Amino acid sequence: MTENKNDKKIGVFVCHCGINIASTVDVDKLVEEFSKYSDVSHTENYKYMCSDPGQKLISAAIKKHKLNGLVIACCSPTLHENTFRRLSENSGLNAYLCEIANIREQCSWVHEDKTEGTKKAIKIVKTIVEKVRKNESLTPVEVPVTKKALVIGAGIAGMQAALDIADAGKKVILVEKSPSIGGHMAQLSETFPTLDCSQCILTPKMVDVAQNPNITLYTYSEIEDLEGCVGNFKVKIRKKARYIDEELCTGCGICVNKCPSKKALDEFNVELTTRPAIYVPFPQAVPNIPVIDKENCLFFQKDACRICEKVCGPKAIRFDQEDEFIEEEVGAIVVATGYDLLPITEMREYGYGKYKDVINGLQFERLLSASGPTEGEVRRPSDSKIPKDVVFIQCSGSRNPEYYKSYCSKICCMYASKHAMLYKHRVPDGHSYIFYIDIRSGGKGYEEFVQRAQEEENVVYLRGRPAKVYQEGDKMVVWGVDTLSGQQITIKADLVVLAQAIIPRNGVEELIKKLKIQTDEHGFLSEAHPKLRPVETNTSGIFLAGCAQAPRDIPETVAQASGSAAKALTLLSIDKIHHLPIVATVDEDLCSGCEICIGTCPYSAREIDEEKKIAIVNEVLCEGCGSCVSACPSSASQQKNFTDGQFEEMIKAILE
Amino acid sequence: MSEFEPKIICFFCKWCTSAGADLAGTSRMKYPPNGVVIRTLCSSRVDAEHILLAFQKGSDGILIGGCHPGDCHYQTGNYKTRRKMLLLRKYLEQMGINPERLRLEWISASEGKKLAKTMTEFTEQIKSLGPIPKFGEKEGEE
Amino acid sequence: MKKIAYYPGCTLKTTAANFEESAIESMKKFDIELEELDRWNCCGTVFSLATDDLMHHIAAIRNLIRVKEEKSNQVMTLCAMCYNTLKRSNQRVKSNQEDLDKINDFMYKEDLNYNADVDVLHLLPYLRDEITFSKIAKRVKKSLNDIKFSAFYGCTLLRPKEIQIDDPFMPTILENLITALGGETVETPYAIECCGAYQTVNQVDVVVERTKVIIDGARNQGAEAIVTSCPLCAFNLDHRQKETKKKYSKFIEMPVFYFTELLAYGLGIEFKKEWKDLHYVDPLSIFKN
Amino acid sequence: MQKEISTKKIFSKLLEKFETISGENTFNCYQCGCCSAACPVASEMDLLPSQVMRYIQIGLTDEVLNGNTMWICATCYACQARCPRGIDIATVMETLRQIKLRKNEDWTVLGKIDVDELNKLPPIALISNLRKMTG
Ligand SMILES: Cc1cc2nc3c(=O)[nH]c(=O)nc-3n(C[C@H](O)[C@H](O)[C@H](O)COP(=O)(O)OP(=O)(O)OC[C@H]3O[C@@H](n4cnc5c(N)ncnc54)[C@H](O)[C@@H]3O)c2cc1C
Ligand SMILES: Cc1cc2nc3c(=O)[nH]c(=O)nc-3n(C[C@H](O)[C@H](O)[C@H](O)COP(=O)(O)OP(=O)(O)OC[C@H]3O[C@@H](n4cnc5c(N)ncnc54)[C@H](O)[C@@H]3O)c2cc1C
Ligand code: SF4
Ligand code: SF4
Ligand code: SF4
Ligand code: SF4
Ligand code: SF4
Ligand code: SF4
Ligand code: SF4
Ligand code: SF4
Repeated sequence: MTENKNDKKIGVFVCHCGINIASTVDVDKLVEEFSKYSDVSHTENYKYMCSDPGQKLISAAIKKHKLNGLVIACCSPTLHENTFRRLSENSGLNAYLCEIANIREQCSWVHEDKTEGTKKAIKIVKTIVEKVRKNESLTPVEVPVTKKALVIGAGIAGMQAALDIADAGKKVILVEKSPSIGGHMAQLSETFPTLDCSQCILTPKMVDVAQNPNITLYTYSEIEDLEGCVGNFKVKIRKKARYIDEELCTGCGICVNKCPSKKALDEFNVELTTRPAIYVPFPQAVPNIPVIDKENCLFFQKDACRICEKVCGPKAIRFDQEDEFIEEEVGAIVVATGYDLLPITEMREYGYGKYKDVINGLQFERLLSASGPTEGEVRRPSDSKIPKDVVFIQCSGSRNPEYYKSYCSKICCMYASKHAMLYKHRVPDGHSYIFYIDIRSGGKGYEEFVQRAQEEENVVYLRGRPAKVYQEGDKMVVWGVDTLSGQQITIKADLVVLAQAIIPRNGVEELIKKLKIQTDEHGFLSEAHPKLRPVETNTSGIFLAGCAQAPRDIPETVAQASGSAAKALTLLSIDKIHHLPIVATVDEDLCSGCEICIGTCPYSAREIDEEKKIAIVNEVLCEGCGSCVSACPSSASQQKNFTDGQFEEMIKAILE
Repeated sequence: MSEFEPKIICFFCKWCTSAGADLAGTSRMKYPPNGVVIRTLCSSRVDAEHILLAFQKGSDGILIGGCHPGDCHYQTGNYKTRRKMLLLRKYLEQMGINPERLRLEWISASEGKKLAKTMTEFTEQIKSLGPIPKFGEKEGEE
Repeated sequence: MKKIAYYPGCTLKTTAANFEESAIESMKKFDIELEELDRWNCCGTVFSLATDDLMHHIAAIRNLIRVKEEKSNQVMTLCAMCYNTLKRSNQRVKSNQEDLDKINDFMYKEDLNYNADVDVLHLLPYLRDEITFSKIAKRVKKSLNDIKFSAFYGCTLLRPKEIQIDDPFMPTILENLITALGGETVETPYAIECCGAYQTVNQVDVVVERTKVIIDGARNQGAEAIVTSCPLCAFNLDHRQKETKKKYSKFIEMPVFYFTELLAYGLGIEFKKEWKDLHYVDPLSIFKN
Repeated sequence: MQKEISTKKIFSKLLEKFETISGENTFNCYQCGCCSAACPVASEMDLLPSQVMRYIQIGLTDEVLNGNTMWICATCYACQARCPRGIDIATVMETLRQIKLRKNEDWTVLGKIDVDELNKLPPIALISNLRKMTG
C-alpha cells in the first residue's frame, strides 16, 4: 500500500451488472487493484449497484468511512449518474464528488477477451479516480425568477405568444415598434390554404390582446436597452412620442380627416397610397389612437397649421410630448420581430422598381383586400385599369446565391398560387401566369390547393425564371422560358407581381445587438439547436417565434409562438433556476486580459472586468463547453472539475 | 516480443460521440480495447496542450470525437475543434510526429457502428505506424 | 496638350476609320491627344475563355507591353471589343501570377517583363468621368436638335461585371452623352442585348433576326436613329439592314451611328463624306440643321 | 427511343475534361432556365442553354456536341449576368466548342464564304469568328 499523500478518502464501487460486466471484466481483480491506492479508503464489488441493496451498501460505506470521493464503476453515466449523485448527496457527500466509470457500454460489452477487458476497465476506473481526487464540491448556481415575460414584436407570432403566456396567468409586457399591433397579417387579404379572411381571424385576437388584463401593451415603442440574464432581465423601453394624450383621445378620427398634409406614403398600403401626417395605420388598429408623423407634419416642419389641435374635441394633441422611458423586469423574453420583403429596387433584371406596374406580393394583397386602396377591385397602380393579364414571378430574389438570397422563402409558392386564384375570383375574364422553378407545397392541404389553382382556376404555370421585365407602351413585357417545353416565352402583361424574398425585419440588427443573441448569415435569429431546440436562442431565457427566425406561414408561426410561450412559461413556473456548476473560472493573477476567451464564448458569458482589466465569467450564462478554457493562452482559465491538472492526471493514468 | 499494442486516448464529447460509444456497447459491437475514453462536455474543451502531453507521455494515437457540424450542443464547439486540429496536425508534422496519429471524427449518438468502425480502423492504422517515437526523435528515423 | 497612349485595333484602321477620326478630332477639342502606339498588333478581339488556354492572351499582353515601352501606365481604346479583350487579359494575369510568369517566359524576347500594371481605358467612361458630360454640353456647337436616338450598348462594355463601364441592366452612359449633345433618347429593352456579333461571318441569318428585332424595337419607341458603342454592333446593325430588307420587305431602314461620330458632329466637326461612305444607311438624312 | 444513362457515362473522362477547361461545376445548375430566358439567339438553337447544362448533367454529352447551340452562341454574357448560381454559361459554350475544335472539327469554313463578302467584313468580325469557330 502506498502512502496517502492527500486527505482524500475515496470509495470505489465495482458493479457486476449480473454477468453483463462480470463476464468480461474480472471484478475481483478491480477491487484488488484499487485497494492498493492509499487514498482509496474503501472498495468493493456487488452484483447490482443500482438496486436497493446496492445503493444501501454505498450509502453505508460513505458514512462509515467518511468518504469524500466516490467512483462507481458501472454502466454509462447517461443511465445512472443521476441515481448515484442523488444517493451521494443524500448520504452527505456533495454530488459533484461522485463520478461514474463506464466499464459496461465502453468496455465489457464491446470486448470479448477477459484479460484485455479487465486491463482496460482498470484504466478506465483509474482515470475516474484521478478525476475524483481533484474534484471540488460544487453547488448549482441558483437564481430566483422574475415571473413576467417580455414579448418583442406584436405580429401574429408575438400576439399569440403573449396571449398564451397571459392565459396561463403570467404577466406579459408586449412591445411593438409600429403604432398598431397586427404585423403583416393585418395587411393580407385572404389566407391560404382555406382562403379565410385575414382581418376576420386576426381582429378578434388583436382585441383579446388589448383587453387581456395580464398584458401590458406598449405600441410605437422599442427596446432601448437590456441587462441581466435568464430569470432576471432588466429592460428599458422607449415609448416614442405620438404627440397625442392617449388618455384623452377618443379615437374619433376628426384630426385625421382634417389634416391638410396628405402626401406621406402609406406604410400599411405598402406605398400604394398616401396618408395624412396624423394617422391611424388602418381602421381596426389597436390601439385606435393616431400618431403624428413629424417628417410630414406642417407644424413640426414649418411651424404652421395646428389644425388637428383645433379640431380635437377632447384636446388630446400634445405637440410638446417627448419620448418616455419605461423600465421593466422580466424573467423570459420572446423575440417575434417578423419579416420584410426584399426591396424591389434591388431587382436588376426586373427594372429596379422603376415600373409602377411591377409590384410585390404584399402590394398585391392590398389590391385584393376589401379594405385596401381599391376596395378589393384589382386595379393596377399606374392607371387604375383592371389588369387582364397578370404575371406572377416566384423566387424573385430567393434561391439566388449569386445576386440575392440563397435560401428558399418557403411561403411564396403558396401565396403566388393564392394570388392567381384570388385574382381570378375578382377578375373572372382575366388571365394569370405563374413562373416557378419548383413548387414547394408541403403542408396540410397545400398541394391540393396548388392543384386546384392549376385545374380549376385556369392558372397557367410556366416552369422557368424570367430574365427580364420591361415596359412597352402600357404593357409590361416579360421575357421568360418554359423549360418543360424548351421554349422561350414572351408575355405582354398588364401587371407583374414579384414574390419577393422574405428578409429579416428592417432595423432588427440593433435589437439583436442589445439582446446579445445570434443570427445566421442572413440575419434571421439563430435557434439553439436546429432540430431539438427550435424555439430557444443560445441565450438562456430568450426565445423566438415567427418569421424573425426564418420565413414561414401563419400556421407554423402560431405553432412556434405557442411553443416559445410554453418554453417561457416553463421558466416562469419555477421559483429558482439551477444551473450546471461546471463552469469556466479565471485565475486573476494569470489572466492577461487578452480577451481571446470573450470572442470564443457562444453564450456571451465572458466579459472584461474594466477595473481589474481581466476576464470574468458570468456563471449564470456559462454553459460549460470549455471552449474558452482551451483557448486561453495563459492557462488563466479553467473549468470546474475539468481542470488542466485533472486532464493531465487522467492522461497519465491511461498511459502508465 | 508480442505484437505491438498501441495506447490510444479518446477524447469524446458527452452529447454525441460518447453517446455513440454507448450505443456501440448496447448493440454489442466489438472493437479493439486499445482506446480509452476521456469524456468531456464538448470536444472544444480539448486543449492542444493535452494532446502534446499525451504524445509526450507515450500515447501512440489520439482520437477526438465530436458532434457533426451544425449539431454541436454548444453551437460552434466542433468548428473550433476542427480549426484547432488542423493547426495542431501541422505542428505535429514539424515536430516529427506523423499527423495521422491525431484523428478527428464526427460521430453522432446514433452512429454506434461508425464508432466501432473508427475504433477498429484507427487502432489498425496506429499499429501499422508503430510506436510513437521518443520525444525529440523524428518519425521514420531509426 | 495632354497625351494619352492609344490603341486603335484593326477595325478602326480599316472599315471603321470614321470612328477613329471622329474620336481623335473630338478629343483635340478638349486638349487631349490620343497618341497611337508606335507598334501594335491585333488584340485577338475576343477574350479566350478556356482555363487552359494561355496562348490566346499573348496577343493582348504584347500590346500592353507596347504601352509600357512608351512609358505609360494607361491606354485608351475606342473599340468595345479591344477594350474587353485587353482589360480581361490584363485582369487574368493580374490575378494569376502563374499565368503571368508563363506569358513572360513565352515572350522572353521582349525587353520588358510585364507586371500586369497597365490600366485599360475606354473613351466612353473617360468622357463621363474625366471630361464630364456637363463640359461636353457646354462645348456643343451643333445641337442634335431633339433628334430621337435609341442607344445600343451591345455586350462587351457591360459584361462580365469585372469590366462593366456602367450598370449592366440599366446603363445610362450613352443616353447621357446624347442628352448632353442636345439629342433625345428613347428606351428599348434591346439596348443591352447582343447584335449577333461574330455570327455575321457565316450565320448571317442570326444577325438579320437580331437587326430586325433591334431596329423595329427602336422604331416602335419613336427612335429616328441608333447610337452604338461597339464597332461590330455598328456594322451589324447598319450593314446587315441590307439583308434584313431583303428578307423582310416591310422592314424600314434606320441610320446607325458610332458615339464618336455624334460627339464630333456636336462639337462642330465636319461630318466628312468619307465617313458617310463607310455607312450603309445614309446617316446624314436625320440631321435637321 | 429510351436513352440508357449511367453514372459511368455521366462522370466520364469527358466531363472531367469539360470541367477542367471551363472551370465550372456542371452540377451547380439547378435548371431555373434564366439563361435560356435571357439568350438573345436561343430561337436559332436546337437546345436551349439550360438544356445543354441538363444534357451534360445526365451524360448526354454526344447529343450536345452534335447540336448547334454552342455554334449559335455569340458569347454575349446575357446568361452569365443573370445565372443565380454564378455559372458562366458563355464559358461552358466556349468549352464545348473547344472540345470540338481540338479535334479539328472547325465550324467556320472560310472557303465557303463569298470573297466580296469577306472583304466587306470588319476585321473584328472575322477574327473573332475564326477565334471562336476554328481550331
Ligand atoms: C405576400 C404575402 C402573402 C402571405 N399570405 C399568407 C397566407 O395566405 N397564409 C399564411 O399562412 N401566411 C401568409 N403569409 C405569411 C405571413 O405573413 C407570415 O407568416 C406572418 O405574418 C408572420 O408573422 P410574424 O409575427 O412572425 O411577423 P410580422 O407579421 O412581420 O410581425 C412582426 C411584428 O414585429 C414588429 N417589430 C419588428 N421589429 C421590432 C422591434 N425591433 N421592436 C418592436 N417590434 C418590432 C413589427 O412591427 C411587426 O408588427 C404571407 C406573406 C406574404 C409576404
Ligand atoms: C424515412 C424518414 C426519414 C426521416 N428523416 C428525417 C430527418 O432527417 N430529419 C427530420 O427532421 N425528420 C425526419 N423524418 C421525420 C421524423 O421522423 C418525424 O418528424 C418525427 O419522428 C415525428 O415524431 P412524432 O413523435 O410526431 O411521431 P412518431 O415518431 O411516429 O412517434 C409516435 C409515437 O406514438 C406511439 N403511439 C402511436 N399510437 C399510439 C397509441 N394509440 N397509444 C400510445 N402510443 C401510441 C408510437 O408507438 C410512437 O412511439 C423522417 C421520416 C421518415 C419517414
Ligand atoms: S448500476 Fe448500471 S451496471 Fe450496475 S447493475 Fe445497474 S444498470 Fe447494471
Ligand atoms: S381628434 Fe382628438 S380625440 Fe379625435 S382621434 Fe384625433 S386626437 Fe383623438
Ligand atoms: S399640425 Fe401636422 S398633424 Fe396636425 S393637422 Fe397640421 S399637418 Fe396635420
Ligand atoms: S417558396 Fe417557392 S417561390 Fe418562394 S422561394 Fe421557395 S421555391 Fe421560390
Ligand atoms: S465554458 Fe463555454 S460557455 Fe462557459 S464561458 Fe467558456 S466558452 Fe462560454
Ligand atoms: S483568454 Fe485567458 S488570459 Fe485572455 S482574457 Fe481570457 S482568461 Fe484572460
Ligand atoms: S441560369 Fe444558371 S442555374 Fe439557371 S438554368 Fe441557366 S445555368 Fe442553370
Ligand atoms: S452567351 Fe451565348 S448562350 Fe449565353 S446568352 Fe449569349 S448567346 Fe446565349
